[in-house]
Amino acid sequence: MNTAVKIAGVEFKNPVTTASGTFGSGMEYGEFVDLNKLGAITTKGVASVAWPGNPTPRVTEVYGGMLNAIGLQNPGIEVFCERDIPFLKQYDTKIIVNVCGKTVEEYLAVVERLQNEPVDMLEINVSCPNVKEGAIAFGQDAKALENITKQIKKVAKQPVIMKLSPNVTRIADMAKAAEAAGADAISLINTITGMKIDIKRRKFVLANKTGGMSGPAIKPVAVRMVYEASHAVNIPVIGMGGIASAEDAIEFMMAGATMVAVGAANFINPNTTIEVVDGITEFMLRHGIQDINEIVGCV
Amino acid sequence: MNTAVKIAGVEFKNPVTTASGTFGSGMEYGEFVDLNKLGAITTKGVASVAWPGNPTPRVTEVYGGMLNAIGLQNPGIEVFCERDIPFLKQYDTKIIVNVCGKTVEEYLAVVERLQNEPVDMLEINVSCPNVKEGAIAFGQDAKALENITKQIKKVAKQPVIMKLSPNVTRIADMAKAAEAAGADAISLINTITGMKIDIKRRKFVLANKTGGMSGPAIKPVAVRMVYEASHAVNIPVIGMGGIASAEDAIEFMMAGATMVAVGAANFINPNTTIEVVDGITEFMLRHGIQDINEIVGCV
Amino acid sequence: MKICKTGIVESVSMLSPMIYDLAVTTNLKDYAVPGQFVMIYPKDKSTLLPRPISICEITETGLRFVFRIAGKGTAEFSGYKAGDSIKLMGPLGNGYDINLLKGKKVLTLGGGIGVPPMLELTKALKSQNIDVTAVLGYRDSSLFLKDDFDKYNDTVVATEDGSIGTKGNVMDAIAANNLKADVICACGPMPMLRAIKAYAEKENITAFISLEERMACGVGACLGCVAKTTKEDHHSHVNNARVCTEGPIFDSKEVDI
Amino acid sequence: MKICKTGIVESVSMLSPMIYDLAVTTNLKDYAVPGQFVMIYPKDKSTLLPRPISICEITETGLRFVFRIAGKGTAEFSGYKAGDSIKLMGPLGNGYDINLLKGKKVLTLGGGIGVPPMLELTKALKSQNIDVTAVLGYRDSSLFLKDDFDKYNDTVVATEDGSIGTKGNVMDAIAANNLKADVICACGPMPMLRAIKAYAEKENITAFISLEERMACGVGACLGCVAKTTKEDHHSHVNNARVCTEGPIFDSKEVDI
Repeated sequence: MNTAVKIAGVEFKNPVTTASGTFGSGMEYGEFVDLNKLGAITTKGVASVAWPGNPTPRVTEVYGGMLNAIGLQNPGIEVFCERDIPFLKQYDTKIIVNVCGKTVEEYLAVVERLQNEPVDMLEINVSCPNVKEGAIAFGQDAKALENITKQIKKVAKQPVIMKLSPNVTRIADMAKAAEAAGADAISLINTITGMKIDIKRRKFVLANKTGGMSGPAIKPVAVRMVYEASHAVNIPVIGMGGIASAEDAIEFMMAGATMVAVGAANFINPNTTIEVVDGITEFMLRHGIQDINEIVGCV
Repeated sequence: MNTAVKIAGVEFKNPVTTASGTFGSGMEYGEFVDLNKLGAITTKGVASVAWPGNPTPRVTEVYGGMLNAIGLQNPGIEVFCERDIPFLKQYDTKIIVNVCGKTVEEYLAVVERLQNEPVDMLEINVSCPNVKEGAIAFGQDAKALENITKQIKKVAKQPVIMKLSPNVTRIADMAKAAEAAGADAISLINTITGMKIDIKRRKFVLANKTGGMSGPAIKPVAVRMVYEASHAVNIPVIGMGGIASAEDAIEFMMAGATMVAVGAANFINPNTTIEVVDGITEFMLRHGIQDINEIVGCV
Repeated sequence: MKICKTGIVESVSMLSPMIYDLAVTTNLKDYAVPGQFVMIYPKDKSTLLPRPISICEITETGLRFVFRIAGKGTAEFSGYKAGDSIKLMGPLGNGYDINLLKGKKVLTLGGGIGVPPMLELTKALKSQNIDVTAVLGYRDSSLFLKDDFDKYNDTVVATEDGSIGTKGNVMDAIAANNLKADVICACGPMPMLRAIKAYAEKENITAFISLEERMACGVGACLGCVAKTTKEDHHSHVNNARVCTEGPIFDSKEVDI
Repeated sequence: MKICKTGIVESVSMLSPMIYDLAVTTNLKDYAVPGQFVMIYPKDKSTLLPRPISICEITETGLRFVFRIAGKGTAEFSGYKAGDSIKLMGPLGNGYDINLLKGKKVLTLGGGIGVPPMLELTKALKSQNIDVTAVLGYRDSSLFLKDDFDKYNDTVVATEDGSIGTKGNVMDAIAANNLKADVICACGPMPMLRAIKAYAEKENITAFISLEERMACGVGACLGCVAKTTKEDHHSHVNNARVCTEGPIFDSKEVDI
């Protein structure tokens, strides 16, 4: 039975990774799950320098999910290379580094710094709804997306995944723009912009007013977009958005995802990643699936 | 204490109506709630001729909500004028007729037929994700929205509400386009396009593949869009998307909605509309609010 | 008259693997007729839509439902305990018009989880001295509800594995026992209903069949649960009748299945 | 060591309106120290995030939590019955380092729902023969947990309405009773913590304060619950320490509140 999948020449032992920003660099969840069992770990976004992120409150709960407006707090690429990469290299799993920036130059600085680092892939965050500059501006306009993708591809030594925003009219157009510019893969969906108001205090719950919505509540939108995007391009798709079980993961794969990521579900159950890995194997056994690649886009 | 609100010169005894397609023309829910207590009834979409709608399954449940792909089954405007309007006129509530079409001409035919009918407002559905032609195509492009709005305004004898789709990159642009073309109000959000796959059968659950998502799960996205849209225009906003309680309704009003609509919650509790009406009054009493208009956009 | 109201669970028991028997004290019983269904609202906040469950029996104190676990909602119902309160809405749908069956020889056919609604109908027909025979199709020898039917008639049984009664389905049992009817009333899986529709046409008899479709509101507002009809439906005039309102019982000649 | 595991409810009781006492059998107790908290996962599927609840007492069999109903999650917890199983993760956060308090005169200050975590701390300090006085601030004469504190020290009380003890807050009680300390340990609302920070600076003593912030993961991964720090934090190097990991106990000099 084969659970391995391949994206841009990188082979993952299974199709399960973590959604950026929900798993740190794995340190915090290593107490709960065996990191060696994951197909890959996708890190929290890292910028060229340390970012303080947004004021608090940064998180709040909504029906079937949560809103976050962390604002990409991170220690910057130097600390990341010195601390997080060596930590991750202790484990038998692939490393996908999520890269963020406010300008094209900032993205390029991170990508360049990672050229000779032992990481397997880069995921470019052009879809974070919680920072004022950069980020989502690149992910909501096909031309801007194409431009930044091209420039990153010129510098990157590792395969590049463009992480797309669901806050767009036509996700297929964004997927095509990424592909046309040379992206090796796309991942989606990032969070959907939402808002919550405390009606007793007549105030926004989050200091940032809006936040990105994640959790089981957004799954149907994510599955639809993975389906639309994967049918618009020939590059592989990494699917995410509300995955909390192996059944959810399989739904995304049937919609067209070659790989899947567990996000907010880590907060709801710290063992989710491993339960998804094990559950996929069980599903394959129960349904006589020899190779997990069989089900990708089978619907 | 005042609960009345006014939109384009029409006064509603309270700010609660029904979301189109979830309440028929009120007949089916008249057994559960006193229709006289509603601010308005917004009818199921009506076209120039009868539409058969989509094949079944047309509905399915998702986490915290549902997907529907009814496809605007309706008896056409003649039957509607003969049967539904006289039914609605028996009640002391305002009538908002939701209008759908596949082409501009079809919309205009309905609007024209309603010119001398005793209905209070028209809501133009340019955002249904479940029909192949028309509908959402007008609601996902600002130019197309502006064009159809202008043409409808030329023919309409009643104030016109444009119902916007959330499946767009910038809702504020759509709101502005509607306003620029002369719309008297906007309503949002229509459903968010979603998908569900039956992984055992490897098939889409809905015959239409995708469906429109509604229910409490979409509320944060709806509140955010109501906030963004209402801050982009000067015309009133009717807010909807996951409202299941008076607290939800008040959240939408604080975000900027002058009026709110109860949708999928009717299916989850047939008394929801009245519970929202009564709950708003209780909230006003408890918080010493003299006029409900005070809280509109107060956040 | 439709009511949305809390009922109190009297008992829950397993009749067969995955098949549960739920008795509820509720005054919805006062308005119910055989063939109708009730919406039961799950308490689980992730599954918000009510579940349409057919009425198996109208009792002195309330309603009895026998259902198969098909998902999260019905799984939740199977775990209820006596004394739990549950939200119900109903009775819904048209149900059977017993007057149309008076003086006729009636066969009540139930296949699988289509067996339960036939119980109240068989009982009602018998109480009106209508000549009725229940023909029940099961997968195997787990003949849930058969004892209840035996109180009212000489039940005929078919099992897919041939362990009891005729091997095969209800149609095979009708043939094997040379049963004749003026009217058939049936509930079961779609292939069974199609076979009954064909049989009724061939024999030139009337068949009332109970259709199932995914529902949201249950009261005719959402237009989710339509069935193709041969004549124009009276709601939308498009040959799409609402299973929850014009149905679930249809004359087989009038639906395109 | 952090564990994510099911615990069994021993008892639930109301101590005061909206204030509940929940005892749970769990081996998380074996790893807990005063000042830590535990994530409790609601069963309600609409409220998915776990609730951080401070440890009130580490018992022979498990943990005791005293919390205020603040929303759907805590409302659910208040309705649990003995024997219910609940999912817990913890113990979380740094907790108090008792070694730093040895040989010192310590005041443990709790205000409102900040009272509960001071109980285990007061008890632990007493068991180490550390000189400790608990000063508890309440809204009114409903002095929840005071009897428990009285087992370990001569508790000083302040009430906002003046019905018992000093009228005012814990700071007023300190002044009225002329209490002196080498170290203050405090939990309570932000205005109280700010007053304590100012007081500690004026008196040139150390104050360990327990901060609250909205959390998602509870283990330091999501970076939701940060507090502004005066020095660069060791995780992100941006003066934003994680309340769930570097906290919830901070030296008041090191946070900007």
